[in-house]
Order: sequence, then structure tokens, then C-alpha cells
Amino acid sequence: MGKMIYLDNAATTKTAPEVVEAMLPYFTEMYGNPSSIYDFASKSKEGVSKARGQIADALGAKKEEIYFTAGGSESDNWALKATFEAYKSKGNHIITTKIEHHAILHTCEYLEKERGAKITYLDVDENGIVKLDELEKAITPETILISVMFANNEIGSIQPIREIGAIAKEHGILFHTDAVQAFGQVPINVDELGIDMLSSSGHKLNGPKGIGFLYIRKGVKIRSFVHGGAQERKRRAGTENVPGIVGYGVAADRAVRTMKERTDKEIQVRDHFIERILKEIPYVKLNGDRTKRLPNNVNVSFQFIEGESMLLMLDNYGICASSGSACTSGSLDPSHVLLAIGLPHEIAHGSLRMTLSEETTMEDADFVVDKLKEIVAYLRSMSPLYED
Amino acid sequence: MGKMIYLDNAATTKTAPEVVEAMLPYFTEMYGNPSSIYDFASKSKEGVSKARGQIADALGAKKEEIYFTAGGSESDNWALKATFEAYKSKGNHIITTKIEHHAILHTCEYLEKERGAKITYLDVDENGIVKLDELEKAITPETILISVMFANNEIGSIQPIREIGAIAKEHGILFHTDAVQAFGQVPINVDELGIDMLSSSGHKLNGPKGIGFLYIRKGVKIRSFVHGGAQERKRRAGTENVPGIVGYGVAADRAVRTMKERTDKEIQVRDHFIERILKEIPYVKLNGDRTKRLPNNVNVSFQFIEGESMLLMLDNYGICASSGSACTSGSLDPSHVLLAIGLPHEIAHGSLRMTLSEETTMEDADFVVDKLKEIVAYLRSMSPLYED
Amino acid sequence: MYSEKVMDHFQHPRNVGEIENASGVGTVGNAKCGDIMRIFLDIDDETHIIRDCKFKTFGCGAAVATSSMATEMVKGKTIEEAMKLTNKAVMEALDGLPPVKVHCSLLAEEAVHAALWDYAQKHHIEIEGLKKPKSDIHEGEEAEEEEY
Amino acid sequence: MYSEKVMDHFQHPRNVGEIENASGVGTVGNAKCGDIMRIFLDIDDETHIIRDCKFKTFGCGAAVATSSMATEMVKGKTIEEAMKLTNKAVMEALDGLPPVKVHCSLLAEEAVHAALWDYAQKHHIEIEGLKKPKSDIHEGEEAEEEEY
Ligand SMILES: Cc1ncc(COP(=O)(O)O)c(C=O)c1O
Ligand SMILES: Cc1ncc(COP(=O)(O)O)c(C=O)c1O
Ligand code: FES
Ligand code: FES
Repeated sequence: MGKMIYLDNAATTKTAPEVVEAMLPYFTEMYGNPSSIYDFASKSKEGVSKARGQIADALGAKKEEIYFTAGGSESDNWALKATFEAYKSKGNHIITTKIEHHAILHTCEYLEKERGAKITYLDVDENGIVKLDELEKAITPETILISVMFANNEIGSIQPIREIGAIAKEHGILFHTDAVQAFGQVPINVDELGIDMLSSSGHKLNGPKGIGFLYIRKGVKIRSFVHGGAQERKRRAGTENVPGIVGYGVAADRAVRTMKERTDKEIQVRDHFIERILKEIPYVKLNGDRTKRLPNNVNVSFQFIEGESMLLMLDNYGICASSGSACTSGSLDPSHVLLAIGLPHEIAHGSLRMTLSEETTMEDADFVVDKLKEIVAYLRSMSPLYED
Repeated sequence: MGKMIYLDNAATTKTAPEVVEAMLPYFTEMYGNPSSIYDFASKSKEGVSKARGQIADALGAKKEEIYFTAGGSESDNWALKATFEAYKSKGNHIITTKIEHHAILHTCEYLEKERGAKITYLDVDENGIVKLDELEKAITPETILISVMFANNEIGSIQPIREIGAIAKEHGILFHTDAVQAFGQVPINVDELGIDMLSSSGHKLNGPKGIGFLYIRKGVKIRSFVHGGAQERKRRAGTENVPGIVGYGVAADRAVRTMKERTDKEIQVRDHFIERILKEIPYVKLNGDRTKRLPNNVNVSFQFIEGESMLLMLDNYGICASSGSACTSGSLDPSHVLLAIGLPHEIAHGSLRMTLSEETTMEDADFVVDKLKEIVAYLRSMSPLYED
Repeated sequence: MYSEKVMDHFQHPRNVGEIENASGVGTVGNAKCGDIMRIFLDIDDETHIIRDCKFKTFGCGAAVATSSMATEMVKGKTIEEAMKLTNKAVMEALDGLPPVKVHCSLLAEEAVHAALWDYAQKHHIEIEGLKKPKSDIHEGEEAEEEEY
Repeated sequence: MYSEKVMDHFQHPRNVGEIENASGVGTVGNAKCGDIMRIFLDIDDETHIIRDCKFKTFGCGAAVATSSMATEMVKGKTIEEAMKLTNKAVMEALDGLPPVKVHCSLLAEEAVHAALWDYAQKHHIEIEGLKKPKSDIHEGEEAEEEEY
């Protein structure tokens, strides 16, 4: 196989070499436990503190509002479960959307089934954007939390976060956003946007896997999710993943510093992708909003064919992409996100997500679209649904 | 400062260079998400699978019984909370001990306060060993889980796990053990010992920080703790920390392979430590069982002086150790473990834990004891409690 | 994820296409994953030997590979022999499938049955053991265990 | 964790020891952490000037450092001036203490007061603002916020 074209950066990214570089000394040299008293451990503590500052800066937050976790899923679980516990005397109602990541949706189902929560799952429009009037209507005196993702992981649609923040504030309701896909890709300022809690995961922005954070605005009375030691201001137990945290700090800093230039380029390549596909391949549909869209997200549905077959054939050419079809992730149902924007099952099945990185070139895009045309034509010729 | 003598391996260990070596390619080369379908990701999947096998082998378990987490604390939280949820229709009673790590104790408190659990905290004898007859007596028809740590993190006492496993089995009760300190230090076979669930944390055995696992025997109907994606057989959501998992596998393999030789040496140095201290320093007491003891654990109490001062003075000589006094960990209460073995407050306060590694030499031990004699004498001269 | 055999049959599927004026055509869909398979049979009315077999599939890699393998396996067989073709045999011939993909092979078994049913209907014959196929198949249980 | 000043006073504590036939001796303990501090004062009965001050402490690094600093700060002062010594002043002189260690500095303030009380009792005098010290001090609230 020749060159690989990696177009699955929404699934995970390459850890940046400078990130690995920054982590390395914390494995074998400055390996002390940051909670320890001796001088040797203060180096670990400083590493953690610096990273906390880098991340806080990237969000316009305070250092002491950043709590490290093991990733986006833990952050989402924590935000929902422990907020529910802390505020359930005030009310048991949570508002979220139909297009959240499973880390939110399955947590909500758990809270419904096991803990007596009432959850409203908001519809989205055909572009995958939450309808603000429906959000307003869903609010009850029992509502304690609104959780709406910043940007969707499948179709890249960016939500009206500022407006949601304002609505939440007006009603005195906490606002959590799953920014796992957005952090590092679009500018975020928690104060300006009225965000009370925010989840993020390191490996989505060229940081390491297995590290995340939850931003918790000062004053939010969330409980612990992982109980135990006194780490993270007694809110999240467990010996700190020092190398992971240090790497995450560098990755966040890097992502924010290079954001403008990097995403400008990604948008150019993304738009080239979209334009060529829409023009050159028949029976195709772009999923997600055309402009309120992550800079690196391309998601299209091809009628009459199925996603996994497409992926396997792209893989033959060294092209790594992913599919709206969730066959491979243990569930056979088509993507809940694609169904929520109104795609029929069989079209949802023929979806392809390509998420670019700063390394993706125009030439890559052209190569991929050329191959895609062949593959789609071939699979259609094999499809019982397609009559030409 | 000259050479550092690191005697806090129970807090955390140096990541072994071969572990880091094994992890490195998974950051920047084989960085694919193991759930992805393309060939590139199968390398990540294989890395995870190999590590799972290495850990399963180290425990005499099956590969599919190993579930990766973010560390010992998450594993402990998971084991208790999600077992409680799965079995609460059968009963609400959990038996544990007074000397567990806070990851167990605080989780139990949470289950008591928030979820209606009833917890029995068993006493231990003056050597820190659980009394089996009291365990038997504590069992009720409501008992669903026994959670007793394999070896204590402060005083190193090793519990009668086989006997506890037998009692649990006899009564049809699940048995969880927090083996964070024991795994890699003492031989463990989950079948022979009758263990149903076991927690471990990578950074305690020269593996990376931020990675752990929970062994769950096939058939145990535990729920999820982190909800979301379908990773880890749908039981623990979150993109796999591939480098961490790979490193953990290598560390586990290494720990088991070198166990005999390594711990034989550690025991020798440990015993030399203990003998010299008991012989050469007056008003001193060894904490924990003399023989049923982790190979690398020395824990002693010096009357009339306080732990933190001792640590700071040892630090002056490049000696990293820890204290039974929890002043530094955000709480001012003396260690619950030392109180549980019957130490009065002021003696518990003057405790010192030194936990060795394979790198600790006899010369190190002699150097440390020499310095310790000076320090103890000096601090006593400053103490209002000491009259000579 | 897939064995080499599966990948071979996916990448070079045998017998893709349609048979004009086929003796029997069967189309089945999996209600769960939404995938669809259509099988065309050319059957010798005298000998009941399946002279040719082709397929069209809208489905995952496993669906394509099992279609390909199943058509290969029934070709040259008699109807009675073809009736005995199980999804298990197809899977074995492919060196196995991941647990979540077992249902895809059921699709192939059912599509062959459906095509035979069509043939039987047209010729007013009865084939032993053959029942009216449902157009949608459901597996009893989703495979819970995943391979590690 | 500790400032350089704290470490200096911990590693080279000033005025460690006892004063024989001291004018006043005060011992206080922190009920929460169990630590104990004893302060000895040598006071000029005429001028009420503290000629010498020594301490013995069973406690953490911060306890030792604040003992040392507090003794330095009261030496040469009059009783009335010494009465005004607050734990805050001692902390400031040490360039601060971590939040969990604030209570240790209270120990020093209280020990000085206790020694003055002892002096006042022996000499049957009253010192303005001085109340009978408790032997155990409690802080109202444990410092919840940790520094990052
Ligand atoms: C016995 C025991 N259990 C649990 C833990 C928690 O492990 P971690 O800090 O890696 O989450 C530790 C270590 O801190 C421990 O010693
Ligand atoms: C929007 C969103 N939320 C949460 C997650 C979960 O993050 P992680 O897998 O790192 O736990 C992901 C990524 O998988 C995501 O895209
Ligand atoms: S045929 Fe539907 S997933 Fe394979
Ligand atoms: S004096 Fe007790 S912790 Fe400082």
C-alpha cells in the first residue's frame, strides 16, 4: 500500500510529535505523584499546573475551573450524573437533543431508568441544528440542566451555543456542552457563551488518548463521579495522569495558536471536497449545515449503496474514512443523528464521513473524490436498489 | 542535590523504559481508533488485544474478562457502584474493611448516603489483617458483595484472600478485591483465589499513569459505570487509551516475569531496613504484619515526632518517602489505616512509609537509616512531647 | 476484522449480476440493519440442478462476501442439496465472521430459500423443508459477545 | 508546596529550645491535626519587654516554620505589642502558606497568647485583650480551596 490518506480525524487524531516530546520526561524522569510532598514531585505538580493553565487560557476560564478526566465520555457522564445528584432536590428534568453522542444519550437513558430523571430529547432541523423555540418550550420549573453539544461528531453541525447559553441563564438553568469535537476547532470563550460546564477529550485535537477534562464554572455545585482520593480539588479521584495532562496542555495550546491558519486551510479543502462530490456524483446529499459546520467535516449520503462496503473499498486505496452506518460499532441501527435530520434508513445507510486534518491537501481531496466516483458506481452496479 | 533515593513506589513508580518504548509507536504512527474498520486501525486493535492477553495471563484469567479503565479509582468505583445497581434487587448489603483505600471507602459512603446501601466496615487486627470470623458473622441474606483489598497501601499487610474467596463462594456472594498494590508484587490467580472482580492501576507496577483495569469474571452481571460508546464489550465507554493499554500490558508481563527475582531482592532490603530501624532507633514500632507483608513495604511509627517534618528533612537528603499523616492530602486526620490497627493519634502522626523498588540497594537502606537516626533525634529534641 | 477469505470474496465477488428470465428470484432484507440481498437462479427443470446463480446485494462487506460464497456453493447443486445450505456452512467456507456479522450470512441462506420458493411457486412444485420466506428476517438475538 | 521563607525557617528554625524558669510558658494543640506547640517567654517585669522567646513543636513543616517566625517576631517586643501578633502577620512574614496549612499558623498565635496568659496569671496582672486560652484550638472551617 502506498500513501495513507487519513480522513477520520473526528474518530481520533495523530498525537502531535511536540505533544509526545512534552510528555516523555514525565514517564521516566519526572514520574513523581503530584500529591507527594518531596521536591521531586513538585515537578509533576508544576507540569499539571501548567497544562491546567494552558487549557484554561484556551477557554477564557480560570485554572481552578478545569478538572482532568479520562476522556470525553467520563466528562459527559460526570457532568450529567453528578449534576443530577446535586440538583435533584431542585428538579429532575434535563433537556438534551436527539443528536448527542452516546456518552450523553446513554447516560440520559441511565438517569431515566435508574435514577428517576425526566429527559427531553429535542428535535433538530434538517441541517442538524437545534430549534431554539422548542428548547424554550421544553423548559419547566423542574428543569435543572440543558446539555447541548457544541458541534456534532457525525455531520459537523455547529449549534447556536451563545443563544442556548442566554436562554439557560435567563431561566437560571445550568448549561453543559459536549465540546469534544469543537474544542480546538472553533473559538470558545465560556464566559461570552454562557457555558457552565464543558466536556473535551485530548485525542480529538492531536493530544493523547485517555485524557479529557470537564470545565466546571465556579459556583456549580456538582458532586464527584469518581470517588476516592483528594485529587482535582477533591472532585475527581485518581492519581493524575501527568504525562497525559501535560500532553493535553500542549495540544490545547497548539490547537488554539494555529486555529485560524489551520482551519482556513481545512475549510478550503472541505469545500473543494463537497463541491466536487455534489457536482460529479449523482444521487448524493450533503448532511449537516452547509456553513454552520466544523471546518474539517464532510458527510455525504450516496443513495442505493451501503457505507461499510464503501469504507472497505476506500481502504483498498489507503483512504481511512468512516460511515454513518453504525454496523461496525456493535449496533446495527443506522446512525441516530442521520435519522434525526430526517434521512430514511436506506439513505442513512449509505453515508460517508470524511474528517480532515491540517495535513489533508487538495491533491488528497482530488484523489479521494476520483476513487469515490469509481467505488460508488461499482457498488451501485451491484445494488438491487439501483436501476440505471 | 546528589542522588535521589526514591522510596515512594506505593504512591507511584517510574514508568519502565521498555514500557515507554512499547507505547511510543501508538502515539504518532499507529494512532488509529481501534473501533474503526480500516486496516490502519487494526494495528491499534491488535495492540489492545495483545495487552489484554498479557494481563489476562498474569492473572490466570480469560482475555474477555479484562476491562480497561482510567485507573484503580475508576475500577473501584465501577466495581462497587455498578455491582450494587445490578444486584440491588437481591440485597443492599456490602461488606468491606476499615482499611480500604479511599476509592473504596468514599464510594461506600456515597452508596450509603445516596443509594440506600448498607455497608459493614470490618475491623482488622493489630497487624492490619481482616478477621475471618467477623467476616462470616457480618454476612446476611442481603449481602451481595464482599470487597476486601488484596494488600494495604499504607502498611503493606496482605489479606487472606483465598479464605475470603472461599467464604464468599460458600455464601453465593460476589467477591471484589482492590489489588492496586498487590498486582505485580505477589502471585495472583483469580480462579484459585475465588476472586470475581479485581481492580488494578498501571502506574503502581512501572506502567503508565491514567490506565487501570477491572477484572470481571464471566457471568458477573455488573452494569456500566461510564456510559456511552460500545467499547470494552459495551461495558466501559470511551475511546481506548491505546498507548496506555499497550504500556500496561508490557508492564504487567514484565512484573510477572521478574516477580520472583525482584521481590526476593526487595524483601532482603526491606528486612534490613526494618531490622536496623527497630534495633537502632528507640520508641519505634513497625506497622503491619511482619511476614504477611508486601515485599517492598516498610512502615514505622516514631514516637514524639510528626511525619511531615520527617519527610521534609529526608527530602533534604534526596530521600523521597511518605507519611501516615495525611496532612498533605487535604485532610488533617491521621491515617484511618493506622487508627484501625489501634495506634493512638499522636503515634499515627509520626509514621513513615518507605516503599522500595527493584532499584533500591542495601547501601541506599544504610544511608537512609543513618539519616533517619539523625532526623528522628533532631526532631525529638525539638518536640514538646519528648523528655530525655 | 474480516478473514482473508471474506476480504477476497468482498473484493472480488463471484457471480455479481442478474440472470435474465431467471428460473427463480428471491429478495430478502434484514429488518435490523436494513440490508438487502437478491439472488437469481437458473435451474434445469429436468434435473433440478442449479446451472447458474447470480446476486445483487446492498449491504456490508460480510453481506457481499456471503452472497458471493453462497452463489458459488449452490452452483451445480440440485435443489435438494441447495436447500441444505446453511448460513453456518457459508460462514465456515469464509473462515468465519465476527459475531456482529453472523446475521449477514443468514441473509444469504434466506435469499437462496426465497429464490427457490419463487421457483417452486412458478412451477407449482413443493420442495421439502421449504417454507414461505419472510421478506424481512430477524435474528432472535443480537450477538452479544464480541471477539477480542 | 512551601515558600522559600517557610523552608528556610523549617530547616534552620530560630529559637528552638526551652527557657529555664521562664516567665511564661504556653502549650496549645490543634485538635484537628493533633499537633502541639509550646512557647517559652522571658519577660522583663519592669518594662514588659520580651527579652527572649523559645519554642518546642510537634508538628508539620508549617508548624515548625511559624513557631520559628513567631518567636523571632515577638522577641524585643512589649507584651502589648506581642498581643497584636496575628497568625496573618506570621504568614505574611513567611510569604504565605498553602490553604490547608493556615491552621498551623493559628497554633503559633495561640501559643504566644497562652504563654502570656501564664505570665499574667503568675504576676496577677491583666493584659488587655487576652482571654484564657483553650488548650485545644479549632479552626472554624477547613480551608476548602486548594491552590493550583
Ligand atoms: C489500594 C489502592 N487502591 C486504589 C488506588 C487508586 O489508584 P489510582 O490513584 O491509580 O486511581 C490506590 C493508589 O492510589 C491504592 O493504593
Ligand atoms: C461529541 C463527542 N462526545 C463524546 C465523545 C467521547 O469521547 P472519548 O471517546 O474520548 O471518551 C466523542 C468521541 O468519541 C464525541 O465525538
Ligand atoms: S448485512 Fe447488514 S450489517 Fe451485514
Ligand atoms: S500543625 Fe498540624 S498540620 Fe500543620
